[in-house]
Amino acid sequence: MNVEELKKIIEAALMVAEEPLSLDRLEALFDLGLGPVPEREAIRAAVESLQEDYAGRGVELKQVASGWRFQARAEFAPWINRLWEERAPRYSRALLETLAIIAYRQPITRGEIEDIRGVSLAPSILKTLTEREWIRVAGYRDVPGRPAVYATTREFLDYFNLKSLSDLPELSELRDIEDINLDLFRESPPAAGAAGAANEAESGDEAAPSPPAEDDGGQEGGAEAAEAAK
Amino acid sequence: MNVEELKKIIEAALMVAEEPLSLDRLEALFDLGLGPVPEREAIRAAVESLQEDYAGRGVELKQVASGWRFQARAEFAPWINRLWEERAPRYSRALLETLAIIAYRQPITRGEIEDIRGVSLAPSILKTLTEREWIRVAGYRDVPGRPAVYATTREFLDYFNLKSLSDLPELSELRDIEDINLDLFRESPPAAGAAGAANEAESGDEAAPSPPAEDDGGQEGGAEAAEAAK
Amino acid sequence: MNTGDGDLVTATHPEQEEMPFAVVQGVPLTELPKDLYIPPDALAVFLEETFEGPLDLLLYLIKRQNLDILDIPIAQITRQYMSYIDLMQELQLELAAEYLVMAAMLAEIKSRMLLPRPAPADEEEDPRAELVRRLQEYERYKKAAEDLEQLPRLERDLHAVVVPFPERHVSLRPPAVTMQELMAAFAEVLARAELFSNHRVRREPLSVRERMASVLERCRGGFVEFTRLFTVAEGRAGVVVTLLAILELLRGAMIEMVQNEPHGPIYVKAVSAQT
Repeated sequence: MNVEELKKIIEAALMVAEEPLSLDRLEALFDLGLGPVPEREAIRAAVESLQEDYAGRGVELKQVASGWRFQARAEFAPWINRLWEERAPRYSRALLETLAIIAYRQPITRGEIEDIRGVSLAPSILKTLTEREWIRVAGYRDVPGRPAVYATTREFLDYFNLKSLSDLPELSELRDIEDINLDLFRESPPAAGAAGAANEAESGDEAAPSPPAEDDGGQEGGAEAAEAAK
Repeated sequence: MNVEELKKIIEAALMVAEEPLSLDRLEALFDLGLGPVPEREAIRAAVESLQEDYAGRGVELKQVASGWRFQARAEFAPWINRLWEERAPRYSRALLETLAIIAYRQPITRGEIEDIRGVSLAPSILKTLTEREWIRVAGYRDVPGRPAVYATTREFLDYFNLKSLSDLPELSELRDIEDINLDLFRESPPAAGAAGAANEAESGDEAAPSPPAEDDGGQEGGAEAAEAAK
Repeated sequence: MNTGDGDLVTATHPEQEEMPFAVVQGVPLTELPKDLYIPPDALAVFLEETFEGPLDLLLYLIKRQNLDILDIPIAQITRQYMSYIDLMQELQLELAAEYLVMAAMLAEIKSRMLLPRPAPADEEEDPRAELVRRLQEYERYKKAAEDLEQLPRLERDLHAVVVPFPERHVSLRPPAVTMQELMAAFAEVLARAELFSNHRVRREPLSVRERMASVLERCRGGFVEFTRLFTVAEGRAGVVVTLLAILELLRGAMIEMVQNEPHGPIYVKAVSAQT
């Protein structure tokens, strides 16, 4: 089988398949007992060559967690979505927050999710996430009650167009309250400006020590103390 | 919207739609209220241009009664259909025993197999083993009824990765296995082989059809017909 | 120039004057916040749907005033928080218990901060530390959820290509078998037949069995000269094995032998179904 033929079969298979195909599954297609199976590298090369072929077209060949899939480009969604009467499902903030916490903190128990969000979790949320196959029970924690721990699935990554968890947007940094070097009980705390601190949070830097030049701390400290005294 | 963009949107829509799209439906996609809707002729030209683009590829753009649709080329059926291949249920213990008896005691008649196993043999077993090309009728015994005698094939050796029958484990090894593992096997028969089985299925399927040099086909065919007729 | 965080003298900070939530020091909040002046029914929906819990509400209060989360003016925030709680109760919204727990926590922090100042060397932790940690922790996942919402995803932004395949059919792949399974099966047969205990059946060298099969195969097509069944290159042992195989086949009536004249060539032929 020559390279062109190999490419065509892979192209057809990827387009026909209802789910992304891994290199393993592509390789298995050729295991017909009719002759030598193509090298894995040849299959990989064919996939990559296809990816280039489709670079400027209406659909693209994308690698997600469970393999490769052809998909219509996101930029054409406004037109494509007119094919369907129904709108894509929308998800509540509560559901998305829960999903995000599981994605970044897995494996995690329901109680830990509730601790982070500060509210109890409606049972329907974990149910919906499980039914969508975005999360699954990954095990049980060996503490009293043996609570289930949840983790995300490959389907979750596939759905959000991701190859692995490390492709998730970066989580913002936590800053330590000590970092602002503010002693609650000191007369003149070095002032770390609110705006500056916010910027630092954006860039994820360690909060820098406050500039020594700024010297309006005294007044602030006083105000703070006055407020605290109320 | 330029011609290229129009083509890409139509390409994406045809690729993701669940059914063929007519020119009417394609036209409706552009009715977003964001600008002029492309001329019908422009849409038709885009479709025809796409059809040419895909002339030599793994999928083709075809016009059917209700419109246009992409479909994978029929010539790739042998590969594509493996996407949906289902694994047949595991072989029965009776079948494996029969195969083992034939392997170690060949050439052997059906009656002799039944004597050893102490039960009569379901006809489907020899049929399945023959269809799998692991056994064949090697000849006939010149006793009343002229029963067929069975032997294993080269495909059998290939599948089990044996160079010749003398590579079969010795019966003395079998006794050890019996002593040590028999109970184990009884408890969970496939457990020992489960992982290995998958591996062998991979390599085993490369078993080539019998070399054409073996030209006893005519007689064998006749013999099998005779066997089947009984 | 930066404004000091945690400063309650709001009048000195221009950006805080723009904030609808600016609270003048010492004046208790008795009115509804200005930016919430909307019909009560709509307000109910707004409150229910806007805040995902007490942490979310606190974050909202902090962000509205551009305050640094690390240095929140606890008395001010507590007051504002309580005004929301009152409002929600007034509107008879079903208030999750967590909101009240948070109110208690804020009050507790506030009271700790009123305690007399310890000695400067004292390394006492800021009473707000735990709250700040929780707020930040929640905030980062709130942000992560927003990022997640922005990711292109199937159904909404992306659509998987699925083209039909007219020749589609489902085939069955035969099951795999391992040598271990085969041997286990045979071991069971042997055990059942009590072959080992009685020694009724002599175990034969496999090579004879194998040779039987190959001899049988070679003489299927018709008569083969006896001597041609032997391969001299195999040496004495090979020849003996072949002979044993032929004898065994003869005994089993699977081959027939003919000799047309004394001392003439012997021909061997497999017994076939026909004749």
